[in-house]
Amino acid sequence: MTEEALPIPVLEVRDLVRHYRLPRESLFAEPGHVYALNGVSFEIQKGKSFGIVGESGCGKSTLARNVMALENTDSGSVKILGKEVVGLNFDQLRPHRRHFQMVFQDPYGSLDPHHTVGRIVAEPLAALGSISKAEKQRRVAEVLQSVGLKEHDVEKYPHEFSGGQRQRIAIARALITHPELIVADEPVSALDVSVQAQVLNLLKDLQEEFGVTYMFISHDLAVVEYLCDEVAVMYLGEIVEKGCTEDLFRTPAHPYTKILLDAVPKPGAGIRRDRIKLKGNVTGQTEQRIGCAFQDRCPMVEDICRKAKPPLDPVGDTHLAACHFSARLLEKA
Amino acid sequence: MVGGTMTLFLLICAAISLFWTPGSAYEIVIANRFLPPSADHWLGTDQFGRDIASMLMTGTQNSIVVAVVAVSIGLFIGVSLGLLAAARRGWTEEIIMRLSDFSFAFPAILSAIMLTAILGPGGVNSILAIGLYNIPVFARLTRGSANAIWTREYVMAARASGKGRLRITFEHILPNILSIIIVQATILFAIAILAEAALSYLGLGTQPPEPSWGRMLNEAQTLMFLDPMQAIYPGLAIAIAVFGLNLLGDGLRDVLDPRLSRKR
Amino acid sequence: MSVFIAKRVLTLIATLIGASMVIFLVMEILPGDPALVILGVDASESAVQTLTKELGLDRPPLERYISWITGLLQGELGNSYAYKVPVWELVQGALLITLPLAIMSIILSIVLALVIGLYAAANHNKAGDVTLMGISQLGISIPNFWLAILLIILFAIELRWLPAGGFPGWDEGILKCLTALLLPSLALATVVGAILARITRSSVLEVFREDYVRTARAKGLSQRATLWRHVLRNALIPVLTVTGIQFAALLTGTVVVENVFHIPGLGSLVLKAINNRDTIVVENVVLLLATMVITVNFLVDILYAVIDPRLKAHDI
Amino acid sequence: MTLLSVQDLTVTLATNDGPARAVRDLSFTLEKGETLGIVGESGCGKSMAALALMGLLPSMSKTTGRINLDGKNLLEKTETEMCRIRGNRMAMIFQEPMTSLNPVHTIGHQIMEPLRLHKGLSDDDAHKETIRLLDRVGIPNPKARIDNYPHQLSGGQRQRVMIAIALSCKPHILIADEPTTALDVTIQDQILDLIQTLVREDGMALILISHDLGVISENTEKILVMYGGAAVETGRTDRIFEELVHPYTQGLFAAMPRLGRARSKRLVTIPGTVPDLISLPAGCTFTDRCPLATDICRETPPPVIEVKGQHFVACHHVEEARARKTEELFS
Repeated sequence: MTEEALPIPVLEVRDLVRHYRLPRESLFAEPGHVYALNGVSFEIQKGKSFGIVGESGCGKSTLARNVMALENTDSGSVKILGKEVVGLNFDQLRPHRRHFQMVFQDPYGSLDPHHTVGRIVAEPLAALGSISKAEKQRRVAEVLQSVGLKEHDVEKYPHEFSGGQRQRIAIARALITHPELIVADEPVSALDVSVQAQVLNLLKDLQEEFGVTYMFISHDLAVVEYLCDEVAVMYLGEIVEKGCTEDLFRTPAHPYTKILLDAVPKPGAGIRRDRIKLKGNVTGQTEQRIGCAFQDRCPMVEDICRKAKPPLDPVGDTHLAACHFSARLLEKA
Repeated sequence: MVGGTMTLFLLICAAISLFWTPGSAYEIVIANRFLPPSADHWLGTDQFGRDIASMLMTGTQNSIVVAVVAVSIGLFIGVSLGLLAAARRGWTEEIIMRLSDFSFAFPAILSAIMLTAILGPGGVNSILAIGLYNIPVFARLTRGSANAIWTREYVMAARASGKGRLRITFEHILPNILSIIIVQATILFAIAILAEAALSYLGLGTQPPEPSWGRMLNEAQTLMFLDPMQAIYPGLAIAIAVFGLNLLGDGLRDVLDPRLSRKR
Repeated sequence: MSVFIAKRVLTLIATLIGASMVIFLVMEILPGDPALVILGVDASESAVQTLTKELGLDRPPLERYISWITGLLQGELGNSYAYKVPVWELVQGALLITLPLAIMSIILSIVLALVIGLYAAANHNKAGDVTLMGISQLGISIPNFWLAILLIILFAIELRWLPAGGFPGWDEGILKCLTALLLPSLALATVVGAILARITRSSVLEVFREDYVRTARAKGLSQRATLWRHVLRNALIPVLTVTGIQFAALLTGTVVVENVFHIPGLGSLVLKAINNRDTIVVENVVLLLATMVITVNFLVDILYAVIDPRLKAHDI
Repeated sequence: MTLLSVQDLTVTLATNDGPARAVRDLSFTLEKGETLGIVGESGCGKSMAALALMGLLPSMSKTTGRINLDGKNLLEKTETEMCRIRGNRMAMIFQEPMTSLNPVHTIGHQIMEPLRLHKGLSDDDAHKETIRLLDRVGIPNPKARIDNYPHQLSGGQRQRVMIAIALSCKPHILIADEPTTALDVTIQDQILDLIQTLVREDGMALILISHDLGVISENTEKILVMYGGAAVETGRTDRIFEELVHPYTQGLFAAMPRLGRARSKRLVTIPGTVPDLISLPAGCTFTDRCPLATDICRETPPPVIEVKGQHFVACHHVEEARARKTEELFS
């Protein structure tokens, strides 16, 4: 078996940890921490879409920023195309940045209002070093066309576009270096349904055309199901379930996933049915607990959950879940 | 609009006075003291027979020079410090902000008093004092607005593109806070004119025989019972200048406000 | 909360120490030998040296700084070089005039600001609002010492209602003194009040756009009740900030305006001291003024915590 | 008598670029205890319509038509009379729980306010009632929580407090404008459940406004679909989801990613963007994006046609829209 035979994953994340220090609340208390990421591991193969779902405060945006090397990581490793990015400084990273780009949530806040579309879209080319003006123009025109914008839009300013068009500009910016990986943090959640569909379809088309890999972060399960090949569910800075989309959505092996799926309102389903209700709010981002992260809100909680932390173990071919009772859940399904 | 016109008028007055004034602002002709307004002396003469209109016009130069230099000192040093604080964060920011906090305890006139106590009264010292006072004002404003821009997603996007802090500061931060700084500069320009007038009035600023609005008021005050009108003109000149600049600042704010321009 | 107060107190102390050091250093670079000033230019070399020793000016700077500060804490400010009387006596008399003047002015400007600002905000874009804002724009533009002169011309020279200047001294009765301080404080309060009125108005209008104001209206509160119960307290926060900043301006304003009215306050004292090269008086008065500014800003910070319960250590 | 009857409600906002017709000729009725959902995308006028009902529109707007509450037109009432109705007969919950509570007052103070105002309760009684209300909306340990400030509560808890404020005077109508849009899906579930329970217990009528067809579908008996300031389709919820008729409703439904739907199937997209309210076409507002549009759509406002028992559609081409439904109108 030779090295080349094994495909290198586009993104490989191992045991990523990120804790933020809180300011002191009182003179006499130790400063607290926000435990945003507590050892997250996954990998994404070329040309696939990997979805990360979870509620606010589960650490999904922190994960995106750490993968993009936009803030310091406490420990763990992030390999992009096999190259470790944790620990590199900004200058060392710069040439490598062409391989991974990002699309942000807010189509209004992510484009500098004082720059023209041409300048915004060409921005990541800075990582490539010097290229000729003609080459720059050619690539901008090309990428604008592929996201469905017109060539003469380069002279316009962001405020002349609608939210959906702005998100196309943001996608064009991410595409211009022909990256292998695009990290998209809630790219459609600020858009109206009719426009959201346009952008989702565009993302799908671009993947087919360029073979780009997505790490797609969303709180909307239906959107993730539509776009992604594989999904990881996050809760309090940990992945609690991971698997290919069909498995995970049809036969969830973690109670949290099941509750999330149940909580999504479905059009045309009639007046609401009875279902398992989640108790309490997302709490405890600032405390580290013994045992399962989900114990406070879990309807199935038992003594063992408070003592032992369930590992993220396989429950199927490619399906992993971190629950002591996964087998029980799968049986019921 | 009105503010712009008034400011322009002021500049023109200053420019003309470089070459020509209706009478002489310097020549002392005792025979001509306290002349009422006439064709020769538009606003009359003072107790030394100097032409008041000419003194006012020449005084414009003085006010503008002091204000321009003082604001520029504050602008360049303050904005650079503010940008630096926002870009570096951490202890750099802490030091710069503590220093600026601290210098707030010494407003322009207080520092001018100290400076003149050391170096003696004079125009240069008042410029220095006002300029020093402007530095923390600009530093704070710049740092606050720059910090807000640094949290924007487009800055995050620029960082994801591999741009360094210096480049982001000049390509993204500065253009986006420029309008706020311009507006503030206009207002501080007005404040500088006021401060210069106050210092000259106290005898700490521009020294005779150079005409200055503040000192004209000082001299007029002793003659309040004799010729109250003399106390009116220079004050009016200051008020018009400051009023015009304030209006200009408000107007610029409306034109440059990103919230408004975004809607268009 | 404890962290907040502790941090603020520490900042207060640090700022005060810093301010005193700056003043000391500046005075240290000052050319001119105090001993020479006291004795006059024709004093003999030995007399100057003796006096220098007597004044303790031959000691190293650090030692003199420390003795100045310890003296300050005990109310010992040394003797004026020019008048040969304890500085404290000079400062005390002046302070008893400047402080009431400053307090009167700030109260007057806050009252002025709230009345005008709230009225203008309540009648947003109506004739009253536009007129008041025009007037306040003018008020900001008028130099306070010119206004002082105009007030003298109007009330003292033309109408002869109020004295043109001077200060009778507190022994002459409080009423007389307050009358003497009325015009100066009016001159000071007009400018500061105009600035604060504009801030009040814009801040109230801003808060009126907040979601929780809509909630209050949805509860059935009238426009007026909403203004008093929900808008005012939130709108006061920026007004407070500007009041803190404006206090410094107001205090320096008193230095100037005192000279217009020939009131023997700190402003007149410091100017005379500069002319006399009486550095020991200058440094103490400047420190006193700086301390007042710093203290007021400290109080403003503490007031924030009272008004805004969200304030926690990490908000600073 | 009908509790609330709205006829030809039109709201015109004065903007810098000219008058914007945010709501156009909106009519609907609401009986006691009934739940009505208003669904549409941003800028369709749903929030403006709700604010018009409460009489809380910004001052530079003009409202015409009739809003009859118990047969009395609210548009003819004075501001003082409206103050007595708001928070008392009609209450409202807003989208942003983070900013809808006053940060400088305790939550107890804010809940007590309408109780004192409308019910004239004494401080003591209001305090007791507030604790009861907090308990009812599911805030744990209400006796301690009553003195909390909004920033000490999570988003879901703040929305519960908002509900307590709205319910304090037992209103006849509760208007909830996107009450869960800012919340996580599990919290949304809890809050919607709470609203349902309370509305049922008190026999209140509910107007639920949302952009989410799922939320509307699960929580209402009647639906009003809005587009470009006008109602395009109204009727009983089950009827409408049985047969979506208006091209816009069809498109909206098909554009929405739904759980469990075949992944290989592409989402249907509605071309173009929502119309500019300042320069609306004279006829149907959906003309520019509609695959069925003809000249008549641009010129003439569409007639309101009853498709089947109380299911109304405003469209010139109802039959065609129904016929082409099976063959995917937008593909």
